[in-house]
Amino acid sequence: MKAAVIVFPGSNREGDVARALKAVSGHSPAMVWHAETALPAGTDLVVLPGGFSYGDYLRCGAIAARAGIMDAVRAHAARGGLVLGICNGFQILCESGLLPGVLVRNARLRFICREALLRVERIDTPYTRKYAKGAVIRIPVAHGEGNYTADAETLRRLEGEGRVIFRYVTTAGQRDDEQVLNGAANSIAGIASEKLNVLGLMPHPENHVDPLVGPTDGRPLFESLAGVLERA
Amino acid sequence: MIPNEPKITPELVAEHGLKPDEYERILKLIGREPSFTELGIFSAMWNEHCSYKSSRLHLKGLPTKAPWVIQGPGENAGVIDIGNGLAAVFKMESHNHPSYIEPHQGAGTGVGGILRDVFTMGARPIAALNALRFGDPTHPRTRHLVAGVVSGIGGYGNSFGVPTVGGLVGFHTRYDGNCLVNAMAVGLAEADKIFYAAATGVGLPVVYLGSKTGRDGIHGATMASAEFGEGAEEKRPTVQVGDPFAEKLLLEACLEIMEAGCVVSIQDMGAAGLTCSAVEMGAKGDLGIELNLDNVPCREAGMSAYEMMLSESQERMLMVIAPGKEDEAEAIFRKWGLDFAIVGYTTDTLRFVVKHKGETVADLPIKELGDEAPLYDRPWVETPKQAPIDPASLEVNHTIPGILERLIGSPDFASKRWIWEQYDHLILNNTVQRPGGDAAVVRVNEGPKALAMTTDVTPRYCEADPFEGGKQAVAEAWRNLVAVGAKPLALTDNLNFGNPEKPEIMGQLVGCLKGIAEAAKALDFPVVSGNVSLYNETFGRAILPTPTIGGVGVLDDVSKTISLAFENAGEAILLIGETKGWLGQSAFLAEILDREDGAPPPVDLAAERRNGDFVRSLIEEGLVTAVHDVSDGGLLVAIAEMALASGIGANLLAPPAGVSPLGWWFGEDQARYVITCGNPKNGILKRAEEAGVPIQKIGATGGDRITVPGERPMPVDALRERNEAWLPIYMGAGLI
Amino acid sequence: MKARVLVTLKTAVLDPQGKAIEGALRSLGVHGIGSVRQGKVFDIELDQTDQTKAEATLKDACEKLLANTVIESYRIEFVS
Amino acid sequence: MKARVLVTLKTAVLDPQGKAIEGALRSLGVHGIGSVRQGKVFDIELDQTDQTKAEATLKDACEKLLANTVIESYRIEFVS
Ligand SMILES: Nc1ncnc2c1ncn2[C@@H]1O[C@H](COP(=O)(O)OP(=O)(O)O)[C@@H](O)[C@H]1O
Ligand SMILES: [Mg+2]
Repeated sequence: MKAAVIVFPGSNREGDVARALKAVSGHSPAMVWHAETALPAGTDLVVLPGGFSYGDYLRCGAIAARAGIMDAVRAHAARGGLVLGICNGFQILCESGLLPGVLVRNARLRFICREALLRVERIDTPYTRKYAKGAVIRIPVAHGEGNYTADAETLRRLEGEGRVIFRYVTTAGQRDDEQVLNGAANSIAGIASEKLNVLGLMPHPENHVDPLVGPTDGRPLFESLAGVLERA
Repeated sequence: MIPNEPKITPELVAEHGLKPDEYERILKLIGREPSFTELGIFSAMWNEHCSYKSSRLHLKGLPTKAPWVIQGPGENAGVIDIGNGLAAVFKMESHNHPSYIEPHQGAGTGVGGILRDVFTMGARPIAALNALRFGDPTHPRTRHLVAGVVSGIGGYGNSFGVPTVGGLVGFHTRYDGNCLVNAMAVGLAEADKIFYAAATGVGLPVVYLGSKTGRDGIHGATMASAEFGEGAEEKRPTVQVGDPFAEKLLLEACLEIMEAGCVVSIQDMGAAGLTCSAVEMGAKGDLGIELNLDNVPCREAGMSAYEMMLSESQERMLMVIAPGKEDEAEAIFRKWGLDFAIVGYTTDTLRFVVKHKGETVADLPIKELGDEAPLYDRPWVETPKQAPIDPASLEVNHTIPGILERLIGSPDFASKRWIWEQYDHLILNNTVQRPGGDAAVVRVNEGPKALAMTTDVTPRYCEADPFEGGKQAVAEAWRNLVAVGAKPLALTDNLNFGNPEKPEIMGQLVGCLKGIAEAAKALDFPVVSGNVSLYNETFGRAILPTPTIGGVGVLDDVSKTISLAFENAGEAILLIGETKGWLGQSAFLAEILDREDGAPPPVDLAAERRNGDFVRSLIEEGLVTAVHDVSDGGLLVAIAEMALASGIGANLLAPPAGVSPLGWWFGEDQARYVITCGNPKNGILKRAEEAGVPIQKIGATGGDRITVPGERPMPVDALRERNEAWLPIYMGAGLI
Repeated sequence: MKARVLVTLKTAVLDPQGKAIEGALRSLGVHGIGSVRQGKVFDIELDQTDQTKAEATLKDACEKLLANTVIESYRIEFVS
Repeated sequence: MKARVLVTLKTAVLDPQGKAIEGALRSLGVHGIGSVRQGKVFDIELDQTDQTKAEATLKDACEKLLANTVIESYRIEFVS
């Protein structure tokens, strides 16, 4: 697979995701500096990694969303190319208009690093085909601004079109409507674009791929991608 | 002629924290009246924080050498060889006073400062830890300080991208007016690519890198060495604001230019900024330095030489660049969007010359600025010894379960999850043991090597008996590393004390240092870096003596690491080490009987070593399933923590004859570990006997309750509820 | 020339910070506060001396960066 | 009664956000902007109808929570 990880000033989980991609696919992704204007030829998957691009100043993801490389990322997405935004990457996707809505401060205003339970809402996407339908998985979050918000119309559309891919749930597997984690609307942890080629999620699947450091529930996401890209 | 504005008066000298005799020393040294800028330079170089004038004499007694020590104290951070051509670089530093004034920024810039110390040496930070002490929870300022300090530490480390993997948090009324924020950072470098501060070569450019200079923190270092009083409020504007984003860029840029071979020497601008860093570079390299302040990138217009020399703006570095490498170095810094300016050059004059707007504003002998700093052998008195406490003399109306419930729900023992969940402890994907255990374990690169790290001290012990308390702090750090299966290698310390001009306080410092030295020697656990923070007093009341120890150890195979969680039901629980039932200065005494008295538990260093080496050998051979050291709170607290971490309960045997039940369950005898194993017949008992290690079976794992003969059972879930409840409820008003 | 740009959340958008502040004020014993909405203010120095041109520059800055017009609206004020 | 509280960093205090925004505006091709300092604005509804009392309440709120007076200063304005 040909993956490219975009590095912005202040990105800091680019190494984690590169490592996960390598562990699962055997290939190291290209690391692409934000000031570039084109993606490496033949890029299948673009990853916007976690971190604090531009210090998260102004609004998280806002300045990065306007970086030089983002035009190329938008064009790639428009062609149907895969774009995965994790945490700060999700925030950048929303700020750049590739995904609807916005991530605002956690309801309790505190940064939270914790293992979260997610329900995989659909498995017919390039990112989730290796999960079981409705599976409840353990993936850590590490964010201060993961509270997904959108207007009522957008939420209705997202739900109606089945574009909520990951949702925070309780131990019982129920939608976490007490919003204990961050207050996200409809307990949304991750959403996809209309064509399902762009995925943004707050939790960090890349931090749960190695049995030595925790559960491995993030692995199937990267395995799904590796599988898709191999066939491509 | 050096311009002299404003005029030097005795008041001005005093405002600079210089005593009259210290000023006399300056006059003698330079043979004339100093300029205002020079006075500022002296005040920065000669304050306690930079000169260690009260502690230097006593720091000399610390063991600092071992075959694996690459760099001991004297540089920005200590460096140890961890094998495979790799080195661990680490140090701890305090930011107590700034954190009390503005907790969020104070703690954040503390983290920033220690990270800089580590990457200045060429190491990439891989983990951060901290040790926090707050006042009594009922003190009106405590909640605000906890909230601010925690968000500050998290805010900086999370954004910078280093996992904050461990630390400690304690509460005591003696920190009411003076909280402690000790931050530690651990980095990784190639053992033959360490960078140092000493400049070499004459006529080489001295380069300023990083963020611009503003008027922040002017006199920050002086403040850090001043006692708090009514005036503390006025010092407020000296607080610095941190920019973790700039620091992250600085890290990447520094490592890149080091890799490119551009750097001859490097020094971060920490306390007393440009002054300290430039003087250190020159003095250590036996060179003079000439600075031209016209080239310093400034954030504000019209900054004076004095202000530039004393500014403590964050995220800045000073470097000597290799000949002909200026352009390459500059290009790298520009790429990262950072300032780069040649602000001076090295000379062979051994003078520290500062020019501004065509005038020489300082011209001082560079070596004497450091070497001739005052050195005090301050008078000290030994802390009077206290008598041990006889358990039989205690009247207690609580049951054993009642005491355990109180203890694990009390501020010092309550779960600190509310705090460490605000720290990103997973980033970099190497955190093998997360917060909550005895020591954090962080994999090195792709493994199988890993580093273990911990911060420890029991101030109550140090107050009662500085010598034993100092020993205990080192022993506990060592023990915590052993408990996760690591071989302890070296330590960093952060000595937090009150006013050293008081003989009792000085006695605490001297006593603790002796204890630290003795334990570090006996355990082959040398001191490679550290920091001293004195004058931690408010209205004449000192903090408890708090020599925080940061320990680092190595595991050659991280897959062997063991956590404290009970792994299976039906396993034997064994206690290693001797239990006499020592209750003096115990948490039980303090929390249940509201008494902080008696002699603290003595530390038998030979027993520590023997028992610890034995436990480590069991872990290395995979013979045990869970390990936890027994520290304050005693045996029952330790077992409860093992149960809480897993959800598996324990059925415990009655105390052996000759030990009082209170002493058995809550005594704080040292050199002890609780271990579990599937089959005690696997030779552990026999091996212990051969090694001369006291060992006894004290129960078995299983069920969902902890049971003690003759007492009501304690459901693990109920214990957990108590343990998890206190901090979130206390912090309930979240925002404050 | 000095300007001030105010960026505030649109009325329909939930403001977790504002809500948390309301709660905190109550628990701090500050009474009589009905609702709080938090926004941002930018104090901006412009090279421009022509107010019309300056306004155009600022509008550009807001649309391109300072405000996320999905959830925020902005207002430009000239200080002097 | 409606009030607006403006909280801004004191002049000598570093404003990393403002700095980052300046850089971003430049690279977005928005020219003519000298410097940016970011602050907070709170739009507050008060139960009070007496302006003097409202001002006291707001001052209390600023000192206790809204402003970090170590590094920030605040200003209270009444909107209507
Ligand atoms: N208590 C101590 N134990 C051992 N070394 C110490 C101690 N205090 C300071 N040092 C050493 O003295 C040197 C100067 O420390 P410090 O002034 O804190 O550095 P900086 O402020 O430049 O970061 C460092 O090498 C440090 O490791
Ligand atoms: Mg240093």
